[in-house]
Amino acid sequence: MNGASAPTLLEVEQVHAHYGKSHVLQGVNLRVADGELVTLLGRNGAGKTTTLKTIAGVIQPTQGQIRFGTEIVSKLATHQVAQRGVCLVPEHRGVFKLLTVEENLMLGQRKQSKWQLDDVYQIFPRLKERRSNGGGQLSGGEQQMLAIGRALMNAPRLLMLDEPVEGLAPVIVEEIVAQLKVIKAAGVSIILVEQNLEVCTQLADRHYIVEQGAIVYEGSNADFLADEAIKDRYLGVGMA
Amino acid sequence: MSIYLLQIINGIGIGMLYFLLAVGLSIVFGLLRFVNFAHGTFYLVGAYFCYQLNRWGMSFWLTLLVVPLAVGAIGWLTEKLLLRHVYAKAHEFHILVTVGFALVVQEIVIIIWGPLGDSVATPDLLSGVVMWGSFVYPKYRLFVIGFTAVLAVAIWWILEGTRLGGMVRAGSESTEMVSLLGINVFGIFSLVFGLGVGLAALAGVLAAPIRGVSPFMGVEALAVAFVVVVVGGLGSFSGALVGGLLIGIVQSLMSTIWPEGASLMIYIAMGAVLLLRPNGLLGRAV
Amino acid sequence: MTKASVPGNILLEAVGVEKHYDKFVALGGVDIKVRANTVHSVIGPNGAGKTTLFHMLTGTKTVSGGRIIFDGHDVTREPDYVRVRRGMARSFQVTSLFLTLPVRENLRLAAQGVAPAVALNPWKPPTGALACSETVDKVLGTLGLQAYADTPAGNLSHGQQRRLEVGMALAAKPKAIFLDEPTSGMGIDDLEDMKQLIRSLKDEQTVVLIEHNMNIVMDISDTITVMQQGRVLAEGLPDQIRNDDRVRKAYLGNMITGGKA
Amino acid sequence: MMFKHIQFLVAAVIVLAMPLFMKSGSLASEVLIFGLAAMGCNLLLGYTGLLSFGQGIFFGLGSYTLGIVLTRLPIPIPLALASAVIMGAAGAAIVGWVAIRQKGTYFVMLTLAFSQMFYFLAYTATGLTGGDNGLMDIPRHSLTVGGQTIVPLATPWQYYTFVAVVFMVVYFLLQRVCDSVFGRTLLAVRDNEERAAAVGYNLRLLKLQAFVISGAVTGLAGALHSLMTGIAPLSNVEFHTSEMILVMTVIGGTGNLLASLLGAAFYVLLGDWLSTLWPRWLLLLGVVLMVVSLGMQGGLWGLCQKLIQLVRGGKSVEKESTTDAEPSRSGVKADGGHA
Amino acid sequence: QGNNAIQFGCPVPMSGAFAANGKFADLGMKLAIEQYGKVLNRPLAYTLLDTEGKPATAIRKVQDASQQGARFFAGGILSSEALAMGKEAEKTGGVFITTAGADEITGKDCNSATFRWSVPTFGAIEQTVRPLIEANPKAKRWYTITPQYVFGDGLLTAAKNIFKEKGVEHVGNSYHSLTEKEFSGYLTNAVAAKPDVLLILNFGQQCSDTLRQAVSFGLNKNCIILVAWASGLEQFESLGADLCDGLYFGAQYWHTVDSTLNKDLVKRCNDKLKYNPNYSLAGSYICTKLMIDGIIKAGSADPKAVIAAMEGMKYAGLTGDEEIRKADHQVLKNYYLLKGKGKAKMKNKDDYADVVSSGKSFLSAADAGCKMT
Ligand SMILES: Nc1ncnc2c1ncn2[C@@H]1O[C@H](COP(=O)(O)OP(=O)(O)OP(=O)(O)O)[C@@H](O)[C@H]1O
Ligand SMILES: Nc1ncnc2c1ncn2[C@@H]1O[C@H](COP(=O)(O)OP(=O)(O)OP(=O)(O)O)[C@@H](O)[C@H]1O
Ligand SMILES: CC(C)C[C@H](N)C(=O)O
Ligand SMILES: [Mg+2]
Ligand SMILES: [Mg+2]
Repeated sequence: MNGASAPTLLEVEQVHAHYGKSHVLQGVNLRVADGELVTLLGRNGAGKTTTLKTIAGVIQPTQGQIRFGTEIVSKLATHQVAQRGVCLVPEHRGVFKLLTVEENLMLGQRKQSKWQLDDVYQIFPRLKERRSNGGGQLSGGEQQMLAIGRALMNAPRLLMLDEPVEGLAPVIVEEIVAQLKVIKAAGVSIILVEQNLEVCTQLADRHYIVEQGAIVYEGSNADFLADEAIKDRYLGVGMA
Repeated sequence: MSIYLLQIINGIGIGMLYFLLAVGLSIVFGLLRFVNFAHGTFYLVGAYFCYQLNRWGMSFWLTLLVVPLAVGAIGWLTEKLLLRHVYAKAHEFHILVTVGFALVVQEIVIIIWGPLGDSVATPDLLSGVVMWGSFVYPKYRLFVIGFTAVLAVAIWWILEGTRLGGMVRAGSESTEMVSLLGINVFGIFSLVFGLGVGLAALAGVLAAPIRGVSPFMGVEALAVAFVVVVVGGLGSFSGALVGGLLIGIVQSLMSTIWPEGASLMIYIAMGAVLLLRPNGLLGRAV
Repeated sequence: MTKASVPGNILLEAVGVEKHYDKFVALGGVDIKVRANTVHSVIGPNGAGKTTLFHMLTGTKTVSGGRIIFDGHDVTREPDYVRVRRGMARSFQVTSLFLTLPVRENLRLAAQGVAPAVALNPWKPPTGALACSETVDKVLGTLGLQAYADTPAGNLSHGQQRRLEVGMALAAKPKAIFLDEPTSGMGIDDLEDMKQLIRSLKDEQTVVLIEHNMNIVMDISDTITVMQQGRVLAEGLPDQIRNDDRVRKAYLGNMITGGKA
Repeated sequence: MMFKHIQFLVAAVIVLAMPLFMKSGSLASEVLIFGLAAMGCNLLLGYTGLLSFGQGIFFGLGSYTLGIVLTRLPIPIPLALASAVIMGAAGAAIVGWVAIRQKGTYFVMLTLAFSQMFYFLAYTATGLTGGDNGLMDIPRHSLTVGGQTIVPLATPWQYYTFVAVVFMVVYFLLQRVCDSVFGRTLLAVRDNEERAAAVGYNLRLLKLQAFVISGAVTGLAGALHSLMTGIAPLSNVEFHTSEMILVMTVIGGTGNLLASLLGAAFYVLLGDWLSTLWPRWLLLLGVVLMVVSLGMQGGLWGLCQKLIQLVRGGKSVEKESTTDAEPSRSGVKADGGHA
Repeated sequence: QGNNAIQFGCPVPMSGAFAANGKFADLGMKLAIEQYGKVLNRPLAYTLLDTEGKPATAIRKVQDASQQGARFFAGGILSSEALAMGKEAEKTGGVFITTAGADEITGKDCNSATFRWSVPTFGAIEQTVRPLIEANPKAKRWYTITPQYVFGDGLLTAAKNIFKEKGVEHVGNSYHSLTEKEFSGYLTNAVAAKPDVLLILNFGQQCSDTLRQAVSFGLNKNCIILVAWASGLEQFESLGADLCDGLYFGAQYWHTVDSTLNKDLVKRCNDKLKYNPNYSLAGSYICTKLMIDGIIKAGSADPKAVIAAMEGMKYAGLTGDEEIRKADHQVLKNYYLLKGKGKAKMKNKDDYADVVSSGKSFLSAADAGCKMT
């Protein structure tokens, strides 16, 4: 399916963002259609995370606007944005150390979500085993699973994953990729920030490349795969 | 009946009041990770509200309900308008702002009601004492024990039985992540803060007929509350209960065994507990 | 890689190491021998106990059982800061830096850690020898963070922080360096550099590596230990591991995601 | 480092200026004395991240030691001060040794418990401390060499001069400590204990040494105060003293010594002035405290920095980021506070 | 008031637990200063110094004030601060007069610059415990509650001596710290000791707390309660008439005392402030007045001369004839034993108690241990 045809879910227009004085986002433009999966690629420090945070309302854009569905969300508080179905899994995973695995999950729980506790435990049996562990006592990978599972229970319309398979064992990566496909099939739009190109190219409809806080490339999965030059220039995968 | 037994019973009486005083602090303290040096202030305000309403002829029983609600509301506002803005800062700023707030309120109380304390009449129903043999004990203090016991159960349910508890614990780690889950953290903080100080106010109301009111009761209460919370364990409800009772009983027994050292003993006990059980008797690691 | 065939002497040996968290057994008796000047990788499914094993080996947490011998000393009961003096250094899987301090200062502190006594000197400022400039600059170079030398670590991007994390271990110029998923969160372009870097390390140091990135692990490891459920599942040369069915089932899968995974 | 020298000059200027603007030498002395105490507190709070409610203990120990020594032995003042310094340090060693087993809020509470404990100890040990009356009749003989008065201490301003000299010396020494390897390592401990231990530091030792130094300075301050008032009162070990010292430190701004002098001056002078305006002056003080904690990142010092920035385009600020507690601290730290 | 004004200082706790006493003390001095306005045709001026109840602060403020020319200080509610300031006054060559309790002030720590208007603990006990024992020969068992500091110990020792002399049994004593608020423990002890009389030796807020809790323990029903040193009218106000019904209180001053000066003060006070003077106010008033009279008598504002003039001064005081004893600067005056009455029997809003008895009893300066230098 090609997102281009479907109605637009998210529209980011000329968004700028600062950390104190440092001007990190310098006019980002991107759009995500219903049920579409786009990736955000780029070197370390390019501004991927910042972009996601700005969309989620964690960082207030200093310029430009963000439209989600029909409304402007760029002025809303984080939790209001989230309630509208924008769901961010941060790169540091944001697992609550003081809460048990199950408490962590239940915190994200929403009735209207397609994924409830049992569904998540099905996806990640490991979590079920550690259900009464403190979040702080999970292995790195377990934390990642927990974060994703929690996001699913939060009834996402737009799921934003910041390096979701970072630090996961290959088998788990495959598992997650498979799950993302299912999630996507369920009609959830996804923005994926990921260093792992195979994963990206397997899932994505379109790719954006961020460089110094601006979008420098946009292309369909097919074009991207074809275009070695791009990968070289911005991602330096040439030698890999 | 042996004097020690009497003192233990009396200690329980004191302890339950300490518990009520401290549990609010413990919630706010342990869950919001917020060092609230103004907690005693709400106890103070509670007592004075009760005093004023009684003078206006409101029955003590009614104040028992009205005052906590009123003060809770004030706390709710305070959190919204004042404290919220220092959460992001380091602990020392929490202390600074709450110490300042406590001073302001205390002085306002003095301006309104004067620096002198006053008495609050015990409700007739509870005035007088009960006697079993040599054991004499004020009816009112017995009532306090019973009342707080019932209350304890209610509070426990709110904290453990509802989703609220979990949310706030999470919020105390990372407000950002909680709001990313679509929960309005700050709304919850205000709520819990209101609840916490409401309980302090209730303690104030209950204490008024025993100790009367005085502008400086807040400061004294704070010291006790801290000890209780720390002995029991930050953020631990049952800790506040155990801590309260322990301190109450120690204090009461000491006043027979070694009066000169009664106060000293409390803090020695506290130090000892912290050394043996670093997180307090029932505290989870923070 | 030819080094792999030349068996160096044993630098680190763990015997029957156990770790219990209350009832939960995170490590159920792990034996591992690490030879000097080799890259020894530890892989395994999430939650297998790799990081916990690191905690045990570097003394971040205390063992529930077993013995650890490093460089001829029994270090089982020694706290982490003592083991650092014996020549251990580690990077954390979950980034752990001095966030308000500049990158340079982070590295200087790491370098200074091997002689912690000087840290108690309340008189000499950290200038001259104490600035450890050459070490710091060298590491800054290898990490490509010169541009950020004076930026507080907290203001780095995740990937930049990951690199600094590794740098913290390098700065100590240790005998044995423990890297817990050094490449997690690193850009593809950095992966190759990191790979070269780690490989180059083993000329002077011994590297113990936790990594999920198979193309790194398989390329540069001399020995690979596969863990599962807090025990050693298999140990051997990369090729042996790659073709070990149990390992495939437990961990590698069919590697459709190839590259980074 | 240039910036440090400027700070030192500023301090010197303040010390020299006070006699010109102030009527009371005692008040001026008190400013410097609490300046010292605040610096001691700052070493713990701003550099090591230890929020200590026990400073009053060391302050009190200082006063009592000086009091006991001077009322019982015919020894010169410098010796008495030295003994106070030692006792302050010793007390800090004990308190520290126990307290640093704890982290975060529990550490705070433990120090608080200690300060209460010492209060009641002092209160109960009447023979040594004079109980509630405190130790009285502490003499303040001028410093003489062979009958020759070299440093007169009779009048308040003479005493101020003495205090001023002591202050500048201690300030210099402390600054040196903060810029030393030790001081820099403390900053690391403040930031991330796990990592500090992992790169090889013995946190206990570092924290303990910080405590001892802080205790010594605070003890000295306490001694100087008793020398000024001629008594070592119980109120010096009160919890309130600890609180006051802490508040001064925070108002001034953590992570910088000059800030502590500012904080102390601000608090002492403000308090003194307000108390003449209105019996309910504590209300005003409370308001100020709230404003400071709401308005000023990093207290008065933070304010000054902003001004400096305005004046010379933030040049200095880069340097400061090493010593300044604030930048992006709350923003990035995962534990504690609210990200 | 130009710089030729005669400067007075009123160092009292305006904040902290004794703020109430400070507040009234301030008004007391104000009254006196305004009453005279000018002496030796120099205007009188005074500054209020908030000691926060802390000796060190007290001293520093006294030092500040003296550096600005103040020489005459009346204040110091608490023993500790009073003692400290007395010594400071001597050092800085000023005059200090107080109403605080500790015996040392005119005892072993007496000095040439310090005067004390209030009756020391010895007299306070003599004028309360003794008459009560005589009035109730059957009351043989006494229990005491004592604050742990010189003031309390002074009272306790004096009381014990009378117990011994009168052969009454001291069935127990509870010491408590100055920060204590919870007295139920001590009262439980008291109850268990089955006393005929409960003698309360603490002061101010603590005393009120003790009383409230004692009454709630029903002690007022089955035994006599005596407060040796009450803080007077303000204490009755903060306790309420009904609670005080039938309890005994010792007092330095009572507004109904029948003396010309007191009548005059009560009138001034009511004109100016619309209420009756209480202990703190009256105390501060008379202390200030004594110094002013001293200045007039000496015809000079030189402290040395004023002290000389005050020494041995005999005058018609608030409690009738009073005298400043030269030997130890202690004012010899009456002490009062009051008995509280219920709301029903009160004739006016301040008629909380009747004066049962009154009189002067003092140790000789020598016995008090004062060696003036
Ligand atoms: N403090 C703790 N208390 C209880 N269980 C813990 C604690 N720390 C870790 N665990 C458990 O021990 C097991 C091993 O954790 P460890 O972090 O070593 O896994 P890992 O091999 O590093 O996994 P990953 O590759 O995902 O990092 C996990 O199941 C984890 O839940
Ligand atoms: N809290 C912060 N304060 C100041 N600058 C920051 C902060 N966080 C990130 N930056 C800067 O903003 C730029 C973009 O950071 P961002 O985290 O968005 O990069 P990224 O694309 O996510 O990189 P990575 O792939 O390493 O996660 C980086 O140069 C970083 O130094
Ligand atoms: C005013 C005095 C009678 C009592 C007071 N507490 C004192 O210390 O002296
Ligand atoms: Mg990122
Ligand atoms: Mg791991």
